[in-house]
Amino acid sequence: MSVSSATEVVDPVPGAGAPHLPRQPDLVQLLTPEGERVEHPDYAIDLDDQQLRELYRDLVLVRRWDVEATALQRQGELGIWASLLGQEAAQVGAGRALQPGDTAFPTYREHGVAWTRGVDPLHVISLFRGVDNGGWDPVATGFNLYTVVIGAQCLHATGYAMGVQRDGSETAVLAFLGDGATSQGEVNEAMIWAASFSAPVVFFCQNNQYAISVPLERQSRVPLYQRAAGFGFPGVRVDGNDVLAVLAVTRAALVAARDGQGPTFIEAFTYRMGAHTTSDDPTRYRLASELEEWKLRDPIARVKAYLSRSGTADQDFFDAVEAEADELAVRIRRGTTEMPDPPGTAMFDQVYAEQTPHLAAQQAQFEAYQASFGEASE
Amino acid sequence: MSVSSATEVVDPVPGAGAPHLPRQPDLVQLLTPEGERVEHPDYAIDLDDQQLRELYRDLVLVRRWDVEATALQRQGELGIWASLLGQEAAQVGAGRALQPGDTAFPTYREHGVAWTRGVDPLHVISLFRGVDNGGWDPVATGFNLYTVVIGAQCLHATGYAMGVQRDGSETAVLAFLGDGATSQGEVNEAMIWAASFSAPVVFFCQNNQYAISVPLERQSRVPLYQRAAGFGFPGVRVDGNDVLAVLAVTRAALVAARDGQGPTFIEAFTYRMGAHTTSDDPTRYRLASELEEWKLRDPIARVKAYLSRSGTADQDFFDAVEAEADELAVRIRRGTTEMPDPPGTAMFDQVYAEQTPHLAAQQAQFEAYQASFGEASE
Amino acid sequence: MSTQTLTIGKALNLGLRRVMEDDAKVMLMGEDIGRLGGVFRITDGLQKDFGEDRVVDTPLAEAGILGTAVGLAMRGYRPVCEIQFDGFVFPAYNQIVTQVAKIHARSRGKLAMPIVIRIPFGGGIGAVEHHSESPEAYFGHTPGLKVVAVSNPVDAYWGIQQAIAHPDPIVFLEPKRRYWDKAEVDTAATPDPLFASRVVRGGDDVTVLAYGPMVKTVLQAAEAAAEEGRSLEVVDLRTLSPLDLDPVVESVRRTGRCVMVHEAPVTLGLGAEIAARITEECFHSLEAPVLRVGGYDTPYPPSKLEEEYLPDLDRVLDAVDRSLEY
Amino acid sequence: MSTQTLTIGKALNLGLRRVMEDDAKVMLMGEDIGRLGGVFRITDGLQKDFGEDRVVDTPLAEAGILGTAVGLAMRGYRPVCEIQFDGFVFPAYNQIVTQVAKIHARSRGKLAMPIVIRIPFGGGIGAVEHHSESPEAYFGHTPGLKVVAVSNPVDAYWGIQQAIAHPDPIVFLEPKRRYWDKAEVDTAATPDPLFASRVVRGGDDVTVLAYGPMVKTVLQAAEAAAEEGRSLEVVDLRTLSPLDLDPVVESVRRTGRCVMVHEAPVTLGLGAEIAARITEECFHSLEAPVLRVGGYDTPYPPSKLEEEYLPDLDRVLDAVDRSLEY
Ligand SMILES: Cc1ncc(C[n+]2csc(CCOP(=O)(O)OP(=O)(O)O)c2C)c(N)n1
Ligand SMILES: Cc1ncc(C[n+]2csc(CCOP(=O)(O)OP(=O)(O)O)c2C)c(N)n1
Ligand SMILES: [Mg+2]
Ligand SMILES: [Mg+2]
Repeated sequence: MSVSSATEVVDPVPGAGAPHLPRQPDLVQLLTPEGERVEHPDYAIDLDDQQLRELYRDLVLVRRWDVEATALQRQGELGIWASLLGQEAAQVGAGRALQPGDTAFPTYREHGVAWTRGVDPLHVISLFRGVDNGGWDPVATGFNLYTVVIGAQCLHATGYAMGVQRDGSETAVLAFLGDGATSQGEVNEAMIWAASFSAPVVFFCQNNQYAISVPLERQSRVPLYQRAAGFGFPGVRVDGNDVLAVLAVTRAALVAARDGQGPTFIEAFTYRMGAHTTSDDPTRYRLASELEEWKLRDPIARVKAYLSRSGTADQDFFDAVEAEADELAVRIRRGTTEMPDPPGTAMFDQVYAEQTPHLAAQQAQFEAYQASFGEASE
Repeated sequence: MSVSSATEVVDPVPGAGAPHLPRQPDLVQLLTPEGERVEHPDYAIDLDDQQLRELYRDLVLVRRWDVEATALQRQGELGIWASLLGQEAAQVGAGRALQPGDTAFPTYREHGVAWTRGVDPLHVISLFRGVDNGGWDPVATGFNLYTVVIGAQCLHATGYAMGVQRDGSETAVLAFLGDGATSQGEVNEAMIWAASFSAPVVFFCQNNQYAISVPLERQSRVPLYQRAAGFGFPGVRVDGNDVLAVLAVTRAALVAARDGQGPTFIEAFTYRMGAHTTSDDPTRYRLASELEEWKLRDPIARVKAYLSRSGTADQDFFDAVEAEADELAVRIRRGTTEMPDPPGTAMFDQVYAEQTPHLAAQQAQFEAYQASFGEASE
Repeated sequence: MSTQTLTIGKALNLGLRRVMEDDAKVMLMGEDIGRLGGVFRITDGLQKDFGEDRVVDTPLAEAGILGTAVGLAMRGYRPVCEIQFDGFVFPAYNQIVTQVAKIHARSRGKLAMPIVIRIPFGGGIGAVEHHSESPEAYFGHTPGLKVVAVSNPVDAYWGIQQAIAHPDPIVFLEPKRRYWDKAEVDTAATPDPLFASRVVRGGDDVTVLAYGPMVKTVLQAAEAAAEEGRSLEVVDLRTLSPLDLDPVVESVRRTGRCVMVHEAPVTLGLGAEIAARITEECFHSLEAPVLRVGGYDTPYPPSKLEEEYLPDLDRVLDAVDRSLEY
Repeated sequence: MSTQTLTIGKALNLGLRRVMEDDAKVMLMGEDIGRLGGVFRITDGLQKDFGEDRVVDTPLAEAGILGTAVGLAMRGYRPVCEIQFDGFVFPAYNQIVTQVAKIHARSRGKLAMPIVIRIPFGGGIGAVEHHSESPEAYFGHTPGLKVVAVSNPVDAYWGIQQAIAHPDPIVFLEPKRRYWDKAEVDTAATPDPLFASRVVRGGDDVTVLAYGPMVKTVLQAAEAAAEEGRSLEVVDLRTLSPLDLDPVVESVRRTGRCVMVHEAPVTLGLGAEIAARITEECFHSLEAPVLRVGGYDTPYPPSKLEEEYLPDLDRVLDAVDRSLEY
């Protein structure tokens, strides 16, 4: 299995003014939108029934979490929520390709990856509730905290991979980014560094077609996976709504990275079926028909169809997953509404590993000031 | 004539871990190091004798200027000097490809381009003497001021080209950068923007093999011209020591830009024969033998050989150019040593187009303070 | 009648529209400012009316926005750059500090840089990390830039037009949590100058200074203080670089006391400069040191803590009390 | 004997060597720091002895240097990043301000950021644009960072080791024009703490504060003043964030007068914060306002003007005189 992109000379990309660009190859796909299993010359995958059912379960539970969080935001329980709706397969596929010792560097939308790393959904929700900046342990989970500044985590992932390399560890690093992020200078620097140091990092770009309202065409006039070739490493485009293909392609790239073959860029071609965040109104910039089209490529429906048709799972299984999802939703709802506010001192106590006298004094003033209200009202 | 890079599937670049990278095509060359005129399938050039002689004259005068400036620095007349030694053909070829309405955005080393734009050498020297940040008029000359912060000018050039586009002007923009600069995020952003807006800008990269002491391999493991394909526009590699090839390739790219075909990336393969600047000691990081090899590809010697052999120029011509160079050197020397220091108020008076009361007050204080010494010593 | 009730957001939108009608060289650039009209809708409808060449949805790269704006300015355009949120201006920092701020000086005046950098700034909207920053001191410490902050719809309407017409680069700070505050705006009036502070409430006991979102907070504090018989003079600084301290000096010489309020971390915030200058200019009149109320010297906290982080009416009054106790 | 005469540059080089010997997790990263040994030769010989994996010549990208350093720190390394010149730190500004400074807080202490950012800073070497900047206030205003500036070989030798051993991110400012200044360094001594200011000359009339390159200038001024019968107390601040003002407060309460000197533009420079804090803490002792001597509020000028731009002995004495005239 090789991680590579064949480049052939074809007609110019319309309007690009570049006569000889590599052809956009077909997406790597292993499961069609209709749920039909297909083969790809470069990417095989061999999962047993149990593994297939677990992928389905991941997809469903992650979507339910997302739906619940969106509802909680609507009800004022969260400040904002960044929905992964439609990107479940990209995230679960990528996340399940990781080995325990690997490390992932997410953006702010990788709840599905968080799930595969065993991060408690409530630890993600606490960020969007404004309690903290993410409650999970990035070291124990191998899942870095969310990074809100677009693209900054790509350099962190690359540096971390340089450390992995120096440690002689046979693990790999998976950096997440969006299509919009590919325009940031820092993201391009990350690719340059990864290439120069042949760092064991895989760049996993969820091309969900939009950066908030801005369509992909503003970020690049050629398919994004082609960017990598310019930096001297392979790029590959995968159907991001096909969990099997994503798993296979990401696995291959991670294997190559662990094996000392350096970075790969994966473009997971997908679609953000919801709003950018709960603050966004996508009707201002995209047509309903587009969404309808993508619904036909739903990442969960096709797995369900395949599981049913192939007899890998029956209705009892689907019902059980549904029930589990209901429980998860309840747990998330209860956990959210019962989540305590942080104490005011939380502002001060972890700014530094070694607190400064100045900040300690400020904290003392703050506490005295807060206490003065207590006294006043007593 | 097309500005393009053929991409073929070949063996991997050694150590790159990328099995299918486009082949590094031969350099575009029209004049061999031995001074033999050769043809290239994509790039023709047709210059009359007069034009050929003028190119030679440019090369010689620019080198003499550079040698003189280096000497002036050694004698303490300049703070520092960034020598173009060895890069004369890349700069003269690129500069002479420009049309009068075009605009160039240099780094800090493009004295040869400055020359072609009619910039007075003393206006460049005043920067290195510490009198100002470049004394020429960037608007009148179509030659922007030098930019010291690596790569920052590439975005300026792209923005300027977007303006050209909006003005409906059929002119083009030429952005200069070094091999090291290709690693800067901002440079990559410039290419992304240029592609997205199909801006009439040509990126002219002098790959002189080093960024101070750091060899190209640290910036990229594939040839730099390939970077462009990742952004969706053509890249081409030209023999940067061949003034004819540089002129032909740059012309073609500028024609394409003026013609609405968007950006091109040109990698001029050359060598910095001197130190990075007069503060640098290249013996710490490169072997003398490397320099010797490149001396055989000297950009001036090959033109002279061609002119002689083809009978385009005779000894009288060469002598006349030599005499002109001597005169230029004298003018530069005299102009430098006689260059007046700026008045102290020059710090204040152009910080803003509309001076602030605060800074005006500071200036007044400064003047009063300075005057107090005058009084004291009177 | 030329008077309408406008929010700050709408006032900015109208101001932008007006200046775009008047000057074909004005261009807007930023992320999502086109079809979406910006995440705060400040540019709503402008792309539709002025076209994609003048209202440019950019790639997602702030250095790119500012760097290409520099080139456009060199070509004679007047770019107005929107930074989506305060916390995302830093990728553009190199272009702002080493290029935008210096090019006029570098070229000895041959190249003008009439660039406006619009930044919705400050906290109080319950946002996640990087959406509530107050980066004004970084710009105030940078020679070559000018910095203004608006606090109300009238200044928003006129200020954006004045800033765009101005020949120097201006960081234009918009108090995002006040975008929805309303006031009457007379669009036919003669505006106050852009680079002038303004006494917004007269008083005798303590001079309290603020800008942007804190002006409202301080006015509320002044109201509350009045009920307790304390008379605060409130100055809206409006221009942060250059500072316009004449009205402040006049005021402090009268009151003998000064409190400076901003959201930014107190250390090396605008309050530091104000304290230094006011102390120098009013040394013999001061009955108390200039006191500063600001954000704590911590990263902006998660939103559940922002009420405690941000200066509020009580903290302003507390500082006023402390000043009066000297 | 453990005492040697060292320049600041060589002291840094030895300090780096010592800490690299002691801690295999220490890595140096920067442009030209390997074979060349850095443009100021601070890392001379270290790549040869510690290898390319620990002394990394990076691609030419400052955001890349800091951003990968963050990842390396997360992996347990202690990256020491060299920024070649002060003026080139700005491409890394986003990583420094939004990531390096915040990650400890963001992770509630689960991720340490023991990164040292070495910056040769300040002017006086006759360089071209962007090679003479004093960006310390930008970092001092950023919660989560610590900032120190060394002024002499002893502090250079120990300070760099202490900074690398420290668990928080530190901007480590090296006075580039003093790199060649020499002093005796006892490499077996017990160093002073990193985050402490130091009285470097006792005196009674005026307290004069400085850091980095200006310490020498101020000491020369004190010498000159002494000849005219004026006794200046000189404090080397050493730590700029957090500030250590206790010795300053003690001193100013005694002298009643304070002058702060730095190269950075005076507006919103460190002097502003010092003035605000000292005035607050010494209000009743001050006989004159804290006076500031700094760079003018202009871009750093072409080198032919830097002598006039930079504070020198005369300007310090002028401020001392003005302080005494109050
Ligand atoms: C440096 C920076 N600039 C701007 C923003 C505001 N912003 C948040 S998400 C976003 C769009 C991101 O698009 P993409 O990378 O495609 O990821 P997606 O949200 O689609 O997953 C923008 C502009 C930001 N967070 N960081
Ligand atoms: C942002 C930035 N970082 C570092 C430097 C210091 N510096 C000056 S020239 C240079 C190397 C540039 O190499 P390259 O781009 O190949 O251009 P060349 O000097 O070879 O012409 C460096 C690192 C700088 N000027 N700007
Ligand atoms: Mg997207
Ligand atoms: Mg080079």
